[in-house]
Amino acid sequence: MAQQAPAKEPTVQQIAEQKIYKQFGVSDSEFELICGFLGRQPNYTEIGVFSVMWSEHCAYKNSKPLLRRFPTTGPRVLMGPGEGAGIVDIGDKQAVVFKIESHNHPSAVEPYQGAATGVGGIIRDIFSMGSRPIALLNSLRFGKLESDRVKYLFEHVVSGIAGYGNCIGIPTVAGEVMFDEAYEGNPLVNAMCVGLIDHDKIQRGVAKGVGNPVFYVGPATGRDGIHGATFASEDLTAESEAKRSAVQVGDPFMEKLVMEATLELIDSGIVLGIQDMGAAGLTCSSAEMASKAGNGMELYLDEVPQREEGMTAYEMMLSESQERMLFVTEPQHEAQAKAIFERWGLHCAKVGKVTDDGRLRLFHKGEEVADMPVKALVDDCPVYNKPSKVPDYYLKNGSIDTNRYEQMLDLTDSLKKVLGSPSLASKEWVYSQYDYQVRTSTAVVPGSDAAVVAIRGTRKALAMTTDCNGRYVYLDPEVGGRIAVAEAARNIVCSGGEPLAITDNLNFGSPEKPEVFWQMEKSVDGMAEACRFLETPVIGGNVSLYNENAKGAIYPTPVVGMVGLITDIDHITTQEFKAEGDVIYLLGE
Amino acid sequence: MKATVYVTIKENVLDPQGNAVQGSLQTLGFDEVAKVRIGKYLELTLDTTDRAVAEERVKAMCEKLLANTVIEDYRFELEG
Amino acid sequence: MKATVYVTIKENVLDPQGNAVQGSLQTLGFDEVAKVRIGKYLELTLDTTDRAVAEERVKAMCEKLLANTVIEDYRFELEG
Amino acid sequence: MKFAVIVFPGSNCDLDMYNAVVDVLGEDVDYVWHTATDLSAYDGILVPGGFSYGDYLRCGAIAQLAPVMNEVRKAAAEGKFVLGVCNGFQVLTEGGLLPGALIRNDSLKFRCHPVGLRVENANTAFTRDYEKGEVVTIPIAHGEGNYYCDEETLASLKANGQIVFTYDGVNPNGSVGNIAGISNEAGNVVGMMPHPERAVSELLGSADGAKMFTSVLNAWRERNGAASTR
Ligand SMILES: Nc1ncnc2c1ncn2[C@@H]1O[C@H](COP(=O)(O)OP(=O)(O)O)[C@@H](O)[C@H]1O
Repeated sequence: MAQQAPAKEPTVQQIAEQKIYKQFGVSDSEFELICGFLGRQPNYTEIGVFSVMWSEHCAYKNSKPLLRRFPTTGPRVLMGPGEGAGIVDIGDKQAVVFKIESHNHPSAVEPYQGAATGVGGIIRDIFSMGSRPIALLNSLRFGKLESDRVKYLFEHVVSGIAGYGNCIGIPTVAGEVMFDEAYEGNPLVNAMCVGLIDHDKIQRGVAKGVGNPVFYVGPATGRDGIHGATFASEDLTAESEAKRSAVQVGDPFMEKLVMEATLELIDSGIVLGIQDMGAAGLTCSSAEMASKAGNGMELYLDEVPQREEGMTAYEMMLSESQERMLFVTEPQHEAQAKAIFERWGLHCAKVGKVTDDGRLRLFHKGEEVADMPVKALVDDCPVYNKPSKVPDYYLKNGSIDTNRYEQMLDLTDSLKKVLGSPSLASKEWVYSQYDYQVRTSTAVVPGSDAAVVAIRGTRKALAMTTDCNGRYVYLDPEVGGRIAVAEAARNIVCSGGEPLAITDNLNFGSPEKPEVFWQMEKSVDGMAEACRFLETPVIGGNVSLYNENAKGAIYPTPVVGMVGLITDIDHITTQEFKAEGDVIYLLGE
Repeated sequence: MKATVYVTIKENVLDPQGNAVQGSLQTLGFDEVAKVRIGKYLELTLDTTDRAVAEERVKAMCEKLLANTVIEDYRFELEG
Repeated sequence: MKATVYVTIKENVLDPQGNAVQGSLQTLGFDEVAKVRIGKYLELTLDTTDRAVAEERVKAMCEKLLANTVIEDYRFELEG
Repeated sequence: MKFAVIVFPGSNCDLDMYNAVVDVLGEDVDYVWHTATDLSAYDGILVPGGFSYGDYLRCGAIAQLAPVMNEVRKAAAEGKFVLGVCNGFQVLTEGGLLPGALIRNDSLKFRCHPVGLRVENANTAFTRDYEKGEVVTIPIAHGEGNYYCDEETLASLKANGQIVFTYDGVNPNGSVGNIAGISNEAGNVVGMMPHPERAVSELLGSADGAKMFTSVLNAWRERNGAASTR
């Protein structure tokens, strides 16, 4: 065991004594647990790996108890939450794969790249299942469209989404944009991808077969986006600090190549397991793949393609360089796999091996630099039941007599005001920057209720939408949660589709605040109830917490992404009035 | 007065464009090209004669608009 | 050896990006900016030591790929 | 008639172009890789849209250096029918098969929406099934579709009838003379920014692009003495 850390990294003793782990977001009790699992104190690489595996993003330690409240099964569900994306049967041995994911914090720092890499990440989740991505959606929230900063964020987020989706050639067909003070300084950028797959092509992220080689494909690893939690030790120079925070830059061209090659590889039938490198890249993908197979994994970090010189094990494991994948195949298929990638101009490197010892072991420069139990990394992160408290504003609002307000008489003026508000005005400025027609299957383009994408070779089509009104959820999380699901379902139904299932993105403030946790709880309850009622299970999703600005938390914003099945393209309906003299009905109360 | 501004991508930030161009040059047989980084080059014509003022103003332009300092570095020259 | 290549848009070709930047600078209060032209700035790291050869090779790279002479001019400097 | 759809790394309308040939004409069509060195089997060559090589440096700049482009040049010189759409148009101008260049849209934004196109020349192999002056609806989807050429070139384009399509109504990108598509002098090579392959059925919002495909089939049949379908 190499206890000798490279010059600038804190030693095992320093990490423990100076409680350096706290800067990684690891609590004292969690550190104790980690020491217990290891049977010793962790070194710098190990604490880095644990901290990301035990982060909210990977372990859902604050939200797991809530996510369990969602219905996740149904007669059509082929794969629920847990893999890269959920899968729903649509008949004829075909299935639809979809998931939503947030990139809120990166977009607040660098809106173009933040949004672009958000799109890139969710696309990888879809094609790593073996599925062909056919559509993109998004859900955006910004502060009031008045300050220069908000305008800058809005403009650059939209062009980042456009830049990535247009280049890779997946149509961006729907979405929503709202502006409200509550999101000032903390924009929400949620991206959703929908894919199509044949049942027999479905892949999982598993490291199957002891002794099998593990391959890395995609561009070289750099020091991009290492560790959101900034590390401020005296041992680090300002220069190395600057390196650490290097922003991830997306390369949609590269992703297009990786996508085509990956789908071809999967088609060839030689893949045993495959996963994309998302947040905490190599760490998360290797540990999760090993865990799902009940195996272990060894990684030889010298073999990892590197973009920068002198990268440490810690940096390689935590890098969030984009457009990378990890896969396992049998040794005799190595040449075939390499040939596929070479045809696409991509390098594929053998970086590890599946083992039977249930451990993740890392080797670098001739030494073992980390040795951790996979199960501890993936399954043993403590789960917290945070305290919850009804917020004062909610109690106060409850006593307001809404009948007290005068009736609105000047309807014309009110209507003008409503129509003129940026949140309700036409979003053409946004969607005309998206290529919503590439792949020539978009039957209903942006501008109607839900987008509709036809499935070539069949009469079927898929309707899709993203919806959430954060203000409703703020005023009453439970009702607001129900409304979010119901609105999505209405959009699907109005387009001629039968709602199939949802993916959700829970965007909230800090769960440490009991009032925020209460909002989470209640809105999940509301969504779960609506999902049960509408028979649209939750097949996947994402949680983004700590969305706060100087004034406090954002509105609770559990975005719903829903997909519906249109059994015959003749059933497609669109929003606009069709002909003079047609009768208009109002449904509902 | 004329200001020439150079905006380059920070050393550790990925430059996909530079990589693609390098790859293409190599395919064309320009094997000696070990690395390509692509930046922007801006020529500004300024209605000023005061160099010190211009210096300060151009710096402000770079910070505010011309460079994205999260991922880019800049430098500039004044002339005339 | 290092080559620095400057690719600029020809004088008579419209530069929409330059115009937009000028407009934005004016909106930001930089009224002294009379004109903006935007070009590219490429840094090539070359595994060569022979200056004369490099000169010729970089010229070829520019003609073949780095500049489109229908709309752009180029020049370059060698260093090291 | 046999078609080739050229595929560069980063092409993404190759599928759309392929499907359009199948759906509109039902003729033979193959994807042909950028490294191919023989196009002799093909009568029509379609250079599709997308972001070849990420559109890095300049749109089409890297793609035009691909080995297959020598074959496309050869085929064009032999009088075979060549159509470049969007990125394909950019590749053809960068590669010198068509005059001029495509620069950033004047709005500096990517624009995706249907446009009205006026058929200026209904005599090319790709437009013979349209009427001259006819206005059709075909979508655009591009960030750099602003056609530029110098005055001299523009004058010769006009004189030779090489302007094939112009934008009817608002010009979406600032192109010289509202140009949306041009041909070479011989009329067998056409490049255009709008996407006819995205307008081949009512399900997609317009079928006005289908005639581009029937035109070239008819031109080929006429040249080869087969009966025209028109
Ligand atoms: N960020 C976005 N990306 C793509 N399409 C969008 C986006 N925002 C809005 N749209 C599209 O604009 C249309 C109107 O959106 P919106 O005003 O939210 O109406 P609604 O929620 O009633 O459908 C919809 O078709 C929607 O898909």
